[in-house]
Amino acid sequence: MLPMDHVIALSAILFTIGVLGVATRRNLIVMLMSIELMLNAANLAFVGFNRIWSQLEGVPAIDGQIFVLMVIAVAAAEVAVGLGILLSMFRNRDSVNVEEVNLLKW
Amino acid sequence: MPIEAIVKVLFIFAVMVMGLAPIITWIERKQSAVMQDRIGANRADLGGITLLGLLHPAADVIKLMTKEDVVPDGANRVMHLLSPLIAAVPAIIAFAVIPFGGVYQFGDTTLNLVAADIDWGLLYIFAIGSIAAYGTVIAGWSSNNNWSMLGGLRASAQMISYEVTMGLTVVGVFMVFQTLRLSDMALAQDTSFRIFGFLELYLGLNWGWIDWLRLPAWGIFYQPLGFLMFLAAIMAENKRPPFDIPEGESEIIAGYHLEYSGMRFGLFFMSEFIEIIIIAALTATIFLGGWAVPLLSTDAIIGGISSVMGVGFATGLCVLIHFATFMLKVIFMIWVQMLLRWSLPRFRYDQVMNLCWKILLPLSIANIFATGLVLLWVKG
Amino acid sequence: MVDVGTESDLLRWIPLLPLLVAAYHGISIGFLRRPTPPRVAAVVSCAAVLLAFVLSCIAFRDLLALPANSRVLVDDVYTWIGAGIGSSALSAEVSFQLDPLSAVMILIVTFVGSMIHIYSIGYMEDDHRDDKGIQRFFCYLNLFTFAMLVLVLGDNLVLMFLGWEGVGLCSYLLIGFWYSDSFNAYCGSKAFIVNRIGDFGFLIGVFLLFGALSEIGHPAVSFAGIQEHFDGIVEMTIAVPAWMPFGPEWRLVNVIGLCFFLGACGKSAQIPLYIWLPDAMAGPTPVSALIHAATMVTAGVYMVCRLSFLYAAAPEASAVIAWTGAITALVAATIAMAQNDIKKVLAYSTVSQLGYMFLAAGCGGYAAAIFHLGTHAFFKALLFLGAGAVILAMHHEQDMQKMGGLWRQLRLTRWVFLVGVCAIAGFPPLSGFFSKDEILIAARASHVPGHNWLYGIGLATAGMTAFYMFRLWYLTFCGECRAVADVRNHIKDPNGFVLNPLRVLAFFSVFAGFAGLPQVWGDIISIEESNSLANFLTPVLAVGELHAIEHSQELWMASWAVAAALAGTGLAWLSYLRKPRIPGWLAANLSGPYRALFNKYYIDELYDVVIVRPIVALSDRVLYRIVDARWIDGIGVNGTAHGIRAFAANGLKYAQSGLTQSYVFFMIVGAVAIVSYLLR
Amino acid sequence: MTVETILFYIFGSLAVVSALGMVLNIRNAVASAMSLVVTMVSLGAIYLLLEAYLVAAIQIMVYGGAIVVLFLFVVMLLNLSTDEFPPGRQRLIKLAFVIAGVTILAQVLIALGRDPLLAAQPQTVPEGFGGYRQLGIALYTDYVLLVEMASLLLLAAIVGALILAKRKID
Repeated sequence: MLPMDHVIALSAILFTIGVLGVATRRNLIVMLMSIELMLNAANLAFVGFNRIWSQLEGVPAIDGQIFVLMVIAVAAAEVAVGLGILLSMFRNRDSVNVEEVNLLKW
Repeated sequence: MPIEAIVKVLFIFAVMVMGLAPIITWIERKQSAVMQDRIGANRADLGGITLLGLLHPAADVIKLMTKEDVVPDGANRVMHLLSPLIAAVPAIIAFAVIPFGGVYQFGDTTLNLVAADIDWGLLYIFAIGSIAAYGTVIAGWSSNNNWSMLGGLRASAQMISYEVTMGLTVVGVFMVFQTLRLSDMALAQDTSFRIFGFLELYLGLNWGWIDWLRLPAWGIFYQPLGFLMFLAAIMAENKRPPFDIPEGESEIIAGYHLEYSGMRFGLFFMSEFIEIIIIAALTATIFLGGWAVPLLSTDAIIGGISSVMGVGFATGLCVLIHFATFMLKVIFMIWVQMLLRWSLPRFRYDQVMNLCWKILLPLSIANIFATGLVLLWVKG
Repeated sequence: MVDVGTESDLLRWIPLLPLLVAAYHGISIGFLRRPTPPRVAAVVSCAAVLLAFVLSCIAFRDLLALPANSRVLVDDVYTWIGAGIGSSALSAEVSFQLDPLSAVMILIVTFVGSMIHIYSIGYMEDDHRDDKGIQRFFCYLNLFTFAMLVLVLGDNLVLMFLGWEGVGLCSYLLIGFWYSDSFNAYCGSKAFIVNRIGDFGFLIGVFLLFGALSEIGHPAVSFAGIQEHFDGIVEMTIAVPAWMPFGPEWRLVNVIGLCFFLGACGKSAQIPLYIWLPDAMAGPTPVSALIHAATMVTAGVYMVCRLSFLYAAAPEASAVIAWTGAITALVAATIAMAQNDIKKVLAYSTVSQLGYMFLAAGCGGYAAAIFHLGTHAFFKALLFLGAGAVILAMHHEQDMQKMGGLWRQLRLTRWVFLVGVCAIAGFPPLSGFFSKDEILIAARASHVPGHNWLYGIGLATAGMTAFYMFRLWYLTFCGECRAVADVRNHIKDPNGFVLNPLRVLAFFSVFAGFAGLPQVWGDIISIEESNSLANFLTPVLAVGELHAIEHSQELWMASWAVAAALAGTGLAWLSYLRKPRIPGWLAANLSGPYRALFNKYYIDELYDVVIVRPIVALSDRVLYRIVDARWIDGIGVNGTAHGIRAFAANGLKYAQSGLTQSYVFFMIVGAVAIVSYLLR
Repeated sequence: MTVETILFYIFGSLAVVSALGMVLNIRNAVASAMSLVVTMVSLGAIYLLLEAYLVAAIQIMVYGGAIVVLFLFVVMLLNLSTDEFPPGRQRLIKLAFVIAGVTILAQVLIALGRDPLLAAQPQTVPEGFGGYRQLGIALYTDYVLLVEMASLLLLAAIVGALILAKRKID
């Protein structure tokens, strides 16, 4: 029997790492990876809470896992589009440094 | 019961990995020789004894073991050393869910010939197989060699594509057998169905011979199209000819394992052969009835023998028979793969991709829909 | 719920058929832009209405099959509006109810309606003002039929209001049918706006009634429900400022009744809201016949009779109704005497006849009102259609000064027209005689203050009616033809589509009266229960208590009415046939009264000065130029936009640094803030 | 301290370490991707420990088998062995980031410490908690709309990725 609070704590830690990755890395690919990491942390929290509340007032609940599946689908879509953007950006700028993509400003 | 598990694991290693895989190398050589009208491997001898060249695998092992293990300049050392393991390990642990036999009762102890009889066995195999992709990709990237890089790229593209298709092609089988547990699939195929049963079902004719014309209830008879597509997809997943574009000797020398030598190359080599066995075992289990003897159900066997001798002996014999049947089927599937590998030329890259995305994928989806319709029609 | 009556799925089809056809027309000319051939479209519409008539007959038969005290057919289709819970729950069903009252109404509506549809085929034939005109016309006609049927069949006030608005809309559309002429469009909008005033009253009435009923815990909009719980609100009063007459407390039922009557005034063209009806003559003549004579304008009367239980409990409101009706009848009749436009004359006579009906209703003679409604529907439709025939023959010339002497050419029209004139003038034994007689008796017998005066006004109006109708007939058909030559040479009876409905309507104008033969005459020719209409209607109509009037007196009153009619006729004969100089002489010497009559007492001008101009000025100068343009647009809309633009341009834009990670940073800061708030 | 718990701590620490490796490794994108794979797989293992079998399998198949391979594919396609960006001028900003992130983390952890619900854990999960049957039935009955939306989203993503990645639309 796992210590659930530690599971949630783990997801929090992973999420924070992902946030820091998005925030500090300038390599667009790694930023995307960090976003994936955040999504995974959320998934872990989903499953953990679903496990905790799997017998909420007696009814077996699996909604958390359903949401995990949905999140995974969304993540797949997001990666496909994100990498497509990244490719075209690399084609135009010959770099994946986000700081070089700053035309859209005042 | 860890003991039982350990026994099973050891058995798998002994028979499947250490035993069968080397033999397959020999089989391949012999078959290619036969198909090319040569004599084939027969030179390695031990004091004049060649055993039809059966000593060659041993010689190979010795050679690979004793070769120098080269890591090219500028390569990413860790990855370079790691990737053969990433390639080989998944192939081996995939055996965990393959049922070598059914579930048998010896008195009050039950014998289940599956290492890990998990409910989602097929998913497990897919997951493992998807991990196996990294071996080649990383190998291709970490070798710091353009040919390897190209090989890795090709491998990654090909394996991603064919994973999707491979998953979709067997959905029809899930729908037929209503399970993902491989042992259940095999058990479900341990019966037979009447070829012309529909005459009685839908036309109400009950002629005597209808009961006698039977087929084993194998997946291949329920899902012929699924069988072909699955075979194609999973062979492409294995990157052997005719799908060996990641290696593609004539184009990119040896592809992703260009920079490997010694036992690391041997690991790639072995992983391919182990995957052949996995493919054979998987197709045998899903489509060819696994350990089931055609038209002869377990109860029939045990009953028949136990009428002569004791039940315990009968069951033991049944275990052997089933295991033999399973291995026969596996060998047969291995032979089929060899046949294909030596008959067909290598596809072009775009052809492989077209086959995956433009033929197999739509066909498998159509297959799913057709299966669903038929199931609705039959089961109401 | 009181006894809901017998289920019958037939009813819903009666309104639905015309609606479907109307929808078909609308789609084919509106969306598909592929008009059906005019003849086909016309035939389809007529078929729909005729079928509706047949269904009505069947439903009527089913109704008669039921025992007399429970003659109700209901058809509950679906819940239209469901709102609120408990003691204020509003549940407006789309459900139709056929009781004797609505049965009479739908018979009249569908029958006269189908006659007029057929007539329209012939009348609109030569209308080439636009290509899809005919189909548009029939689309509106069917839509009107649908709305009218919903109005009379609906079993609750909300559904009735739907039909009420629907007929208003169709009347607007049809008055302005030839919209290319801006005057017609103006008349249409005038009718619509004046009707809106009435509808306002109607709505207030509905709200008051519903509010009162939900106060006693029985929210209901269906007539049955209202009638069931009505006793609970009879005694209610509402406080009004002390300076108002009859203050400081008014009986609620009176207020409600007056509100509804305001609605009736608008729809049925009573003082003070009658001014739209004469202008409504701008529409095609069949429209004037169907909407502005036979059916729609009687909706108010129908509504008052439908709520008769309410008015029976509100004597003051009834008195107001009676007096309004009487005065309207008199005023309209006087105006009608001086008009020269043939349709204007008929229009004012319609107003005056409607006044009659309200007089009857106000006096508690609801059956008489409905009776007159029916007969009036027949002969007024007949008169309008005859006028239409004349107009056709005269090539769309409506001025009676340019007619005359049509006796020789219009060989059929002259007779049917004469029948109509006699019927409205009230010569026995034509239908108008009996119904008008009933009304006069009701006025005489009622308890309304000054009921004898009412009777006198009614009698005088009867005389005037005879006068102006015969004036019209003489001017049109007798004497010398005053038309220009080329018109004069091709005057002839129109085609069969026009004539056959006239024949049918003439027949009914003659004999419809016997449906409600007063018991007096019944006794004379020894028929038991001769007044079948009144007996038929008794279960649904309340009866105001009346003086007993013995039969001899009734006969005397009848003869007085006939005498008045004869006098009017004689006067008309004298002044327009015998001595045609008299009218001119009168107009010259009593020019003041004459011009007043001729110009309809300058009512329109009065309204224009008193109401229209101030409102227009207010809306234009204040509401539009200041409130809308300056405040709402200037400050509200553009001000916001400018402000935000300035703010964004000078401050906000720097937030968009173009550096992805600064955005991320702000996101994180926001997340931290939110999380720390949640976990505080 | 059961076996499961021990395994959980092993895989959890593995996930954390590899995640940190992914974020902090500024020399080598492929290494980042590989450490991401390790995170994914160890998360899959943790799902197994949580008895969410289907989710675990899907996790490994999709993330491990498809998404990260895609990352690798792109990295190798662009041949970004290392990213030598000019040294960032925002040391302070990064510091702020770290502070902010750690603040969130601290807050969440504190909240966890406070939460009584997490202490009360069901010792057993209902029948077929993570099985594919229940999830599949739920997906195609209660959540069918969700599934349709997801499929539409994926279709849109396919088209979008195609448009973006093609050099010129022909």
